[in-house]
Amino acid sequence: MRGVVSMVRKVLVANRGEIACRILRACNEAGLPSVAIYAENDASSMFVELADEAVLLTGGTIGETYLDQDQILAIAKSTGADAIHPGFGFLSERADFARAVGHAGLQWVGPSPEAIEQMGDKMTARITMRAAGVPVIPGEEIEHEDEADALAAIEAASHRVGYPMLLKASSGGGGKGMRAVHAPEDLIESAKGARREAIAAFGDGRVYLERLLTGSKHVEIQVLADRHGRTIHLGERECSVQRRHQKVFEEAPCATMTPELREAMGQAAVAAAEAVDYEGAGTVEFLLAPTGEFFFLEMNTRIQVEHPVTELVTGVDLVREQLRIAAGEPMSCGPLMMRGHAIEVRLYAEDAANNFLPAIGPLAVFRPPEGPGVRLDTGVREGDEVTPNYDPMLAKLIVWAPSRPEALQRMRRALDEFVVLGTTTNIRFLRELCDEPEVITGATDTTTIDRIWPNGWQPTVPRAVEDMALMAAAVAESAGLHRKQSMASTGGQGAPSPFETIGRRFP
Amino acid sequence: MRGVVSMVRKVLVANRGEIACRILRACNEAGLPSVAIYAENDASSMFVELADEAVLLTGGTIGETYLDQDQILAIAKSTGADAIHPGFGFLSERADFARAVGHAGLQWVGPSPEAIEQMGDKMTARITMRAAGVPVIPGEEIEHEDEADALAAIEAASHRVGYPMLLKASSGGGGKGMRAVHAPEDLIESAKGARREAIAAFGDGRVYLERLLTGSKHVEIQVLADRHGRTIHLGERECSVQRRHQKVFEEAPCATMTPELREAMGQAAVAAAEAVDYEGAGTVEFLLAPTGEFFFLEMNTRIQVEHPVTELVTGVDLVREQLRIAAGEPMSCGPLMMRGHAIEVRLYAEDAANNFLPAIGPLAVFRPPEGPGVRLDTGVREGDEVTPNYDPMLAKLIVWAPSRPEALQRMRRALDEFVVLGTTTNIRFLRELCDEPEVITGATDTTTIDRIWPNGWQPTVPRAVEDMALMAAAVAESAGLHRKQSMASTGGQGAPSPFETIGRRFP
Amino acid sequence: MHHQFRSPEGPIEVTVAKQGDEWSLGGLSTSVMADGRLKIVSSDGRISFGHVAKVGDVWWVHAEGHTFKLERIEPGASDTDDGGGLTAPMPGKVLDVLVAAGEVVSAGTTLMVLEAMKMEHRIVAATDGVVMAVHFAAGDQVEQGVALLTLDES
Amino acid sequence: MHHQFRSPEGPIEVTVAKQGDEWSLGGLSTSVMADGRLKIVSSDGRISFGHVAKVGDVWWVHAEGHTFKLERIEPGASDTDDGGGLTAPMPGKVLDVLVAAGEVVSAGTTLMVLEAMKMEHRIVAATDGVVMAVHFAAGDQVEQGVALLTLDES
Repeated sequence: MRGVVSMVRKVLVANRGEIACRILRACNEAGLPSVAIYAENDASSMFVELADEAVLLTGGTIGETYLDQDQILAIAKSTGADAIHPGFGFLSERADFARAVGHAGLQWVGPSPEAIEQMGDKMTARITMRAAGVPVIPGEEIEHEDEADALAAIEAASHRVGYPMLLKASSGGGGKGMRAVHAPEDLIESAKGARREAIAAFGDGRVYLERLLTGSKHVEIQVLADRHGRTIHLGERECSVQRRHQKVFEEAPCATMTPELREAMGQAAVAAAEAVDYEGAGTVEFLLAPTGEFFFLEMNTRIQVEHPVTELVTGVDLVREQLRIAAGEPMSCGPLMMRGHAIEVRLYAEDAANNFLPAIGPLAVFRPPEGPGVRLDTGVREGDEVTPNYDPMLAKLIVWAPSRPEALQRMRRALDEFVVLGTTTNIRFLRELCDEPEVITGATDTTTIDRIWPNGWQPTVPRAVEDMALMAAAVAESAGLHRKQSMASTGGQGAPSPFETIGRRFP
Repeated sequence: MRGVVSMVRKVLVANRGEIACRILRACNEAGLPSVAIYAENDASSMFVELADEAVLLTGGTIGETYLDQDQILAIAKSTGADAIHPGFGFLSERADFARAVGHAGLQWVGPSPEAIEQMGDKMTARITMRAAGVPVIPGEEIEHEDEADALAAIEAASHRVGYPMLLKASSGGGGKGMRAVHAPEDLIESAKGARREAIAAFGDGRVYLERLLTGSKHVEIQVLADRHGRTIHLGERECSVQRRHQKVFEEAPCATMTPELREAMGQAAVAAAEAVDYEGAGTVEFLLAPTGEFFFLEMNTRIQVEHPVTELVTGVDLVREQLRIAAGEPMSCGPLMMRGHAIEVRLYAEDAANNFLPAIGPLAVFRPPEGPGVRLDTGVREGDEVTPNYDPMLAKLIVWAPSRPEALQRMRRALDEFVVLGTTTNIRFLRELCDEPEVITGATDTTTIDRIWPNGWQPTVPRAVEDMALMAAAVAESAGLHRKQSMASTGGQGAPSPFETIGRRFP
Repeated sequence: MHHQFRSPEGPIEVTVAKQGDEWSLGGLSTSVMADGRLKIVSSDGRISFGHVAKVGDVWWVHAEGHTFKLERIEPGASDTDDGGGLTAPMPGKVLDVLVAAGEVVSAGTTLMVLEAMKMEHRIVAATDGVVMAVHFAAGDQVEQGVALLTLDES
Repeated sequence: MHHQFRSPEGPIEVTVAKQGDEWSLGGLSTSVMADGRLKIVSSDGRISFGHVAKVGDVWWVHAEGHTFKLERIEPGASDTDDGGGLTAPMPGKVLDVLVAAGEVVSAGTTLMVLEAMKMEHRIVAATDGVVMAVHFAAGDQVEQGVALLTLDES
């Protein structure tokens, strides 16, 4: 046990959208009163309604609202909240905020500021992991801040690491400050570029070298640690299928996993968490090479977008456990008991046929699929407006079934039934993904999407369905369905005219 | 293996409403084309849309439509369906129909006609079970058809069975032809009454005597048996909470179950199934006495309304397994692996405050709850009309959570969020049930509802909420929301005026 | 605005006041949301969301997990903003016409009697005025919302 | 009825015929359901359900797991059943009025030009006729659906 048991009596959720809804519902079920904070443009968002109290943030930009630490702490104080759940994104991996929360006498739902810092700096994390016996990708850290010193050190290290290699920013994330280098003649140019990007994005030009492991899977281990000395893993998720470094298709278990490998990766993840005295829910990301070797990539010190697939196969309610752990209680879950197969796809408001460009518009129709084994985590409803203000993720569609083929089949049915009109989404892209041989066999790796659609994805539309659609539009126009719709939509007061948003695109 | 493996290529679902939706979705996910049959008054029902083909039944009454064996077999023939799934209710326990299906060269999704017959006649079932070593409630079967002989035999048997006792019709079910007898002087009168009711309802006056076991739980075991020699049980469901002999609150596992008792009851259920050479999904119902003794009640030779709670705790898709087994495949499930706790409540269109009188009306608003761990099995949508033609069950709301208290809390939240306007439902009754001490501790038995509300249930409404409702109505009227709604509702074509149904009641 | 609803304990009168987009009643204030739901704020700042739907004369209301059926007692045309148009509150049959065009009537005068759902409904003048036109005769079937008579307010 | 939609390969013309409650096009027949969805029956008897929503000029259609955006090419007031009423297809500003009351025009004549969403929309006479009234002048803002001109069909 680490110190006294804290109690949590009221939780402020410092986030918005789907994950705020997820956390607020968990608070409700845990019997904890909740406080939502919201920006002006979120006044009619669903998460605001799910909270027991909701407080308007002053300010127009994200920096002035969801990232304004002082304002959020002041609201926690004025509402009497004694814990802050940061969700993911926004302030969730900001050690300074976690520290400020503690200084204000509030409970942070997550690990210590020190753990966030140790994992947030990628070079520190690599060194810490190596010391803890966790395998890291062969490579070298370059601590030099000075450009000339750094470039010389990179050149020297490159001979030991070998080609192809990756240059990565120590403060990086999401692909920023990252370069793949395939030949010595490109090294210095790439190193300069990576450093330039890293300095611009993070104010920190330090980079490190990693051998580039091609054909690898992205496999991550969910961990949970409480203050009662227990750190466990909850098996893996595979999230290899990514577009532009963003996960779109996630599953548990990994199709090629063996019990022995799971145990080894699980033990490594637990060692990683224990090395930083971790508390709460976290994810240790690994690259799993075709050889069966695995290497530490990074640790996400927060709840993850794809946590539901783990919940469905393990039966553990991760957000509920986060709340328990933050309150100083022991986690409630027993021995790991994985069952069946779960798949999550991320529904984005984006044009998959046009380089995944974000889209905006009204959700004139938003009709999720139904039936057993289907879970939808969302923060939107029919009638809402998709705006360029925030991340374009509309929902996470998650299915569970006893086996992987059945789960994939259930996902196909669910995607076919999902109707979203008024805003372009990636639903059809996800649906066609389910029919790709690599996805069917589970032989996916991080380059899958680029390999299947090297020139970008285009939908395959049967002529007969196209005819149906044309007829539907012609009949709808002839029957005056738009006039009936607009009557219905004026039923509410102040509903914005859907017209204003047609065809506009973000960015 | 029993004989050759049959193949199933197309399934006719001989049912309607929520269970038809459940089965049609399972067919879709199994890659099996499906055929729905529907009566005229079901033309716009949801299940009709979920089928690949839908055929209109001629005829006005239930007997002329969903119970018309010849017509259903003719539709199977004309559509090329080679299997018939009967769901529950309707023809699902009609041995003559199962036999006719076989004679027509079609596959019946369920056990053999002989198994249905052996379990359908309750006296035969008792005798068969006793022979198989399955404990039955102490009592005696009276085979006499003649009134005088029967009454004499009942009188003689009553001394051996002892008071209090139950008289039950051998062909009975659902409380018909059943009498509780507490003293010898009431015996003959009750026996005459039970026989009269049984003759009227089933054309068969045979009754049997059972000792009345007060304070018992209704606990049933789900079994599955395939043609490859495997018969397994999937643990228990407790369905003690009943109103007027109808289950309203069902859960798995039973709160007071022990692993040893589960194993003993499971083995008894497997023995019961094997005694009649059972195939497919079935349920063996037991009374579980406070002493820990359990007694066979009856076997339901079909899928059961409350099957989802077993699906959620065991991870087995029962309807999918039914289809596999009917196709001659081995069942796909591995060893029993129960996890967490599931609760189902049955949402009825009924006035719980008025002796559970069925209600009808439009589903002007039908907004089910959302969030993780919530499953809704339904056959209706907003805008549908609840009519007196069929069973008033609107939906089954099922929740799963890692523990029983968490499941109960999730059910409370889900019921609070469930909005149904335009038709009276039992939602509030179910919600208040969740707060009853017996339900919270799991100390429920079959008399729980009658004991808690001996004079019938009445809602407890806080004054502040009543004020809100009055204000809401006044504001809605003042703001003219009804005019806006009626514009919206005339948006569709041929939508019936909701007015016609106001205040009418069925029967 | 003033409304009457039927309750098991007899009619309840409710008067709500409007200021801007907000209605108030005692410590409660309510606004109508874009999707037709009502946002109800209690005096302690607690927010509830009410769902409403009108079926016939009955307002169905869902609030805080409770569902209510509140039958509105139709005041004829009183308190409506329709001016002199007196409209049928529901589909039904005209049982009796008690006035003729040109007649001077005072507020509260019963002008017409309708039958619907086996109940009688009186159409009552909301103001003093002159009957300009009578659009239906006894025995006529009328649809919900049609103008029954035209009254020129004096 | 005849409609034009924009497609990547150029405009597509679609003409649907109506008999009773049913529309037909080639082997497809379609009816409008009570909830606003479309029931589409193929020549082989297969039934699909289409969801539709119009946002601005664009019909969004979902059928068989595919979603389509079909921008309708506005034919002015042609083919409408509104009689002589020529209405604004969307909110916008009147850029130009090309006719005056009393003027005789023939089918196809551009009567007015609107600007909305930085695009110009021409209001075209569907039939020969006489302009009875012009309700807006250049520079006026108009709401969607308001009558712009009245045309007496000849």
